[in-house]
Amino acid sequence: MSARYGMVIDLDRCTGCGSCMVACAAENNVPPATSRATPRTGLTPMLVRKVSNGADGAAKREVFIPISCMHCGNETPCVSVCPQQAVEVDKATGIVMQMPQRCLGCRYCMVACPYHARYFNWWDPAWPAGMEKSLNPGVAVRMRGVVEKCNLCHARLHSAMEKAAANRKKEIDPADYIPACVEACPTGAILFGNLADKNDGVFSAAHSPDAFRLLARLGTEPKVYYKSGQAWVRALAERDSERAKESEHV
Amino acid sequence: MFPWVDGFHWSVGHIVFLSLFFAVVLTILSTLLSAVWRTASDFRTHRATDMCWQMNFAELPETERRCRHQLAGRVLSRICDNAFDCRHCLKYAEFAALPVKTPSKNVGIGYSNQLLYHRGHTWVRPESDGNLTVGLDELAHHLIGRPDSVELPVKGSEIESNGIGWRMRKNGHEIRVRAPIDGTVVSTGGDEEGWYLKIRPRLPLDLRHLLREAEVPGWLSSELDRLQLQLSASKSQPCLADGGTLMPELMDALPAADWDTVLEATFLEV
Amino acid sequence: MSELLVVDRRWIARGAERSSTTRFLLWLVPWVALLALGIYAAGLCLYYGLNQTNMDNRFAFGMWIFLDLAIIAMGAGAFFTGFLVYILKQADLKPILNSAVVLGFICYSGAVAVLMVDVGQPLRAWFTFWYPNTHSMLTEVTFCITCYLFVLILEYIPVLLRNRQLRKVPSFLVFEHQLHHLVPVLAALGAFLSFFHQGSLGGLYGVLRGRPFAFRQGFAIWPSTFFLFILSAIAVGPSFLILVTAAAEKLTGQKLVQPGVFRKLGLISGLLLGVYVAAKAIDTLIWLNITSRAVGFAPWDFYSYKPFGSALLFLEIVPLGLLPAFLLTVPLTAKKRGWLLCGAALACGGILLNRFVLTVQTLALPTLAFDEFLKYIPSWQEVASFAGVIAYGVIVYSLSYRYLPMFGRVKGADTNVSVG
Amino acid sequence: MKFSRRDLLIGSAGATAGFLLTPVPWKLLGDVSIWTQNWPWIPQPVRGPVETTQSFCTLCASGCGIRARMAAGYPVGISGVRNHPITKGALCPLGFAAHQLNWHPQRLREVRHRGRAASWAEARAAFEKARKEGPVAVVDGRSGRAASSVLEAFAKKENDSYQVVPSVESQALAPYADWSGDPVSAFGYDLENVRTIVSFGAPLLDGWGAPGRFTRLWSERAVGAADPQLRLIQIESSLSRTAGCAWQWVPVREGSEAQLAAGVARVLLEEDLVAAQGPMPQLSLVEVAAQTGLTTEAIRDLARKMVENRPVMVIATDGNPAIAALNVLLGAVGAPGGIIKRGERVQPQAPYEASGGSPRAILLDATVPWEFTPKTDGEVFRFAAWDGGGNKADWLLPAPGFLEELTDVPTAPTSAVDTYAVALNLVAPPAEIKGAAQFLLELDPSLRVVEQVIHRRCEELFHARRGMVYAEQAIAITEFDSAQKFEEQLRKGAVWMDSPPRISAFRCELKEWPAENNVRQGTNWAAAWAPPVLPALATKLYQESNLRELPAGRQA
Repeated sequence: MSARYGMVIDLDRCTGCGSCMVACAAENNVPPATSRATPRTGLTPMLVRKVSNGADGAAKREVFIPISCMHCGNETPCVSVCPQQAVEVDKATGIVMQMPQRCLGCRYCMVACPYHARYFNWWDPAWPAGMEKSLNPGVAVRMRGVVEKCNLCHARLHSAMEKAAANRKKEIDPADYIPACVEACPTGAILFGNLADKNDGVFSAAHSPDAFRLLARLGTEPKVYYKSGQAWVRALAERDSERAKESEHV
Repeated sequence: MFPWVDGFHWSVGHIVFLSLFFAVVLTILSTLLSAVWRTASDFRTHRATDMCWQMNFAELPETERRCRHQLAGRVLSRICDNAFDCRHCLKYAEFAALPVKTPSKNVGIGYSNQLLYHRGHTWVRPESDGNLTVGLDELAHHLIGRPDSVELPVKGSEIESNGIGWRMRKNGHEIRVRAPIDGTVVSTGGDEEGWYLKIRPRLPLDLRHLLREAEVPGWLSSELDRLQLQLSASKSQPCLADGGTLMPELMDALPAADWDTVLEATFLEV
Repeated sequence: MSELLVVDRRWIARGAERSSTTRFLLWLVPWVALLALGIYAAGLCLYYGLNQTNMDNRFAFGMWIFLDLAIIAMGAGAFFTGFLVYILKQADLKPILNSAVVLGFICYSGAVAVLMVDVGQPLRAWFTFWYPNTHSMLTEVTFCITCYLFVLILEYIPVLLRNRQLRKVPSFLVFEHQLHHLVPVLAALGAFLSFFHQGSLGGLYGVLRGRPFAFRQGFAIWPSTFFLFILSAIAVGPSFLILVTAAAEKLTGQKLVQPGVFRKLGLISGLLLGVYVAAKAIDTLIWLNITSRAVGFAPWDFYSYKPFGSALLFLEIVPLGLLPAFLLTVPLTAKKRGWLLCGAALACGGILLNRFVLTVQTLALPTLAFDEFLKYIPSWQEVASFAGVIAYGVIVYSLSYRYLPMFGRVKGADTNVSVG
Repeated sequence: MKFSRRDLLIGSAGATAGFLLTPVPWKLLGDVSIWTQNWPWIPQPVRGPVETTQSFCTLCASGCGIRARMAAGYPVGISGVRNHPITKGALCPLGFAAHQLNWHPQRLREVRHRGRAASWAEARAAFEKARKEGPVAVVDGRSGRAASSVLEAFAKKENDSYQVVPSVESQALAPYADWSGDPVSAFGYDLENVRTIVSFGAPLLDGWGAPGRFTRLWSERAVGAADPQLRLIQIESSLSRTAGCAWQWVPVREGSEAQLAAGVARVLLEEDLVAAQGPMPQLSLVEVAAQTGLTTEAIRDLARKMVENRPVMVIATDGNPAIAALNVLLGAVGAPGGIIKRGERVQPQAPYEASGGSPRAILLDATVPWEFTPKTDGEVFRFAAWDGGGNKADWLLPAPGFLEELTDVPTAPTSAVDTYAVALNLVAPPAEIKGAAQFLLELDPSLRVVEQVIHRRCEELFHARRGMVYAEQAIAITEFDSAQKFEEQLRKGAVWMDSPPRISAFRCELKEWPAENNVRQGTNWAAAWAPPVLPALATKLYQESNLRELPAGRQA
């Protein structure tokens, strides 16, 4: 099996409800915030960011951009920087894996990530008394002082592979492996699949003219694509694309 | 880290990196171990005492390293570069032939022309049986007076010149007296006896390095000058009683003086 | 108390002029208090976790990393002076070697101590050795700094064993002697290790493909910052040595080294600084016009946020780069102690600014088109922990100065006993 | 033999070297690493087999289908059910973490009387005493449930009041009930057949109705085309989530929605864009323009766009008659793609007013929104699973939490068709927990228990032989052999859905244009969230990100 799992997120379909964020946290046993946590110290492996076009009044537009780990496929910035191989790219799936039990908590990978998709456990994970009974048995809780991020619900992939193995199949059934955020999206804005498979829905979606990737020019080949019919949203892909266009007009 | 540890890769970069690391670690370790090893072997081959003396000598202030020939007035100014061991001095014969210029004067402390003096304020007296008697000189005796305790080497033990001859304690200060000659201890005396050690010298006997005759008053007077300076620098009490005679039992008389420094300078410690 | 006075005097080299015990203790009191505060703050960070700091997911590296980088650059004087003395045989710098070693030891041990607080799981620090990722600049840094710290300890031991009381133990003295013989090996090793870790500290940010402000092209596996950091560290190391020694001279009221040593260090520092500034300017031009342009970032993406404007770049290159290089090399100014010290201070300031820009500005600047410019102000725990390290440095330096032969032959300057 | 310093040094160096050669330090090193990975104070999930059960979320009236992953008797994960005919696998963000709610620190686990711990016996005695003094009122937050029938039966038996707090969505349907004489509960929005929706501030994409219903429709029909199949025109003063996603956003001045409705009605009538002839609003177009902050041309344009792509329906955020009147004008009442009347296979209970004066005690069911405060002189008995704090209720009675109670799930307020489902008590509640129906059954054992009511209803549905059952596949009800089998299927998480209703035209008479009252601003996602607390993981949305604000009066 040699897959390249990735997502195509249709931003026109995202209403910013936040279901993906909560479903992700519940699936992956991400602890709720302590009282002092802020948006900058929170744990949101899937984070929906609200972006405005900067206009006022009737011309104002907003878009919600769900951001998780982009699972960069080339020169993955976080992999090469980790001093102790706590991050690696799974060759079979293309998933960038974070191993919290190996992590030293140096946060170099967070500095390296241009998408800010990595999160540090600033606090001991804590739930109200008894709530640990509601934790997902498939995922271990991370301790304070380590970095975590989206690993494309690896526990789900694992159980899908176990199921396939039990049925003596080499390949997993795609229906058995759907990350929590994809499953949770009420508008079906997140398309998930194998980007290496030309017959997979994500392949054609990723190659549609409206598709783009964030900071693709960095050359890290992120495997999360975005899609929008609105030009101003597509322009959010790169920092200077709007300016570049302005200068073209001049 | 090692091939059997998770995360080891047989890639060029990994191997080169780890090889360099292990090379560095080995270099550090072998540097440390070789220093330890050399130290141990220095002790084994009895070089250690001499090395210590050489190093301490190098740290002595220039005024304390003056050549015996300067003290005797044979030369104007010369700093010893043989750690006071004239047996190794190539110029000894040349300078010793020069005439003494310093007039013999009363230095204010007794000394004997029959005794040979070591710069660590011990004297050596050759005995008729071929042994050598070692004692403290008058200046040291004046300083210390009666020691609180004396720790002498056991009979039969070897002592080396410039090594530790014996130890004394006085008013809480430990005094390590440098041995003036190499040899075997045949009997031990003490303060009451007026001598401390009787030594069977290592042969061939060579006492060339010890001060004698005209060198002694020059040396003693410079030592007295140093003493006066050191003692008067710290405390304003007089230490030389009327007209340059040293007071007896100085350590008891001037308990507040910086005796550590005085004793170190007197007994050639650093 | 009188007992203490006696003990204190007993440990000071004979003939060395040192301040009275009381004065020395009074001098130590504020630093010990600061050190205690630092240990308390660091203890908070270790016990409660890094939530005690004001770092966050976006500002994952904060003041600690900036100052670590800075003091390690300042500590470069240790390896560089050793290199000059033992490998390039510049014997006239020997009198300052011990103090360079002590300074290097302080800088490196302090930096390692801060790093241990800075990581989330200090107990796993050895994982880096056990599962090393040899592609990571941080691995290189960790390996080299740890090894170099051991080298510094070995270089520090002979200085330590030459203390008035310790040298009375014959085995210590002989060991010191033997170790001292091997110091050239250590100096060569130190130069090798320092070369790589000063460089990889630069590489730390230079390899960050995801941070166009820091990312640089380079040679082989090393980005240009790798080489710039080596150059800047050896340029600033001697300057820092000058500053610290001058400060020690001022505080003790003693002449510790010959003016020639300062001149020579200043000249080396100034020349290297000149080369560094030239290289830095070329690197900046290549980076702004080619490297960052290629990935869609224009200069105004980096320099249009207050207070990190282009003035900072100018400040780093001209007043804190070219100017000290001139002050330290041109005989007219280098001869005058005041100008020399001024040049050294400016040089240190320039490198501080460089490390600040690379660590803090990199993280403050947005990468995604919809990122905002970030602010970060360290918490008191961060500041106190670091102040503790400074206090630790001052205390170790003061104790070393008082009890160890830091500046060549202390006895040589001793003129207490006049020639009779 | 004397120990010299040298011996000590050599000895300690040797000991260190020797120690390093033993396995002890390396074993310790390994143990430390394992220890740091499993610190005892870090909670870890209980490992064990996981079973998946299907049920329904009962935290709001939408009754979304959920798949609960259960381990050791507790839900450990919630996801949507794709086969649910209405919600189609969608849940609101809070639903995904609803299984944490039972462990919320504010969970009520004991009877509380004015802030002090009390017992059920005391509560019962107090309620009975009040009931002897005069009539009591039973307030239901969601009528139509089996438990509601218990509440209603209890109230009717001794001439007590039975009141219903309508949901936000049903309040918007109240004018049609006034005008037609049919009960509010009978109305629904035929979203599935509409082609233009004009929303006057209703947060259609942000918690309005069942999360899966409109968002799915919008996603399938409205997104990605310049001229979509379904046009959403959002009239709202600020750029809300819905406005941002709308085909067209009309930014009006805050509170002037009703005036805009009048303006639009004037244009529709003046330009003969609709079949209706009147009544004509009083406001002139210029006045409307002045009040709404729009140009007259923009209002004309809006009116024209509304009828461009029919059928069109107007959805208000509250029961403002001026906005509801637009639907009458547009012919969107009792027509496909408009406000329609459902079949009402399961009759919701109608409010019933006691005649004996003001109630001596008020019993609030746990479904009553936390914000609802009755005006009364008597004691208030509030059933609640969570204590939101700051409540005026005299008695707080611990009610079953999430998935702790057997209940049926009747048709959601906005639904166009009738549905029926049964949510099982999958989780064992804490010892002291009791539902309102159970409480009343203890007072009056002659009432029919909830389980019997559900059983009776299943039989009725089975015998009506209408609609489909949506389990793994959709099965026509006619394919079931018996009512028992049908009920079993429902208890496994299937949902019954009525056949699409024949659109029965009902008449709404408008004699004159209603007064333009101020419109309440669009409620947000959490307004429909009846519990007073939020799941712990909601912090992701309002504290650990800038995505949302913490809703007023709620705590996580």
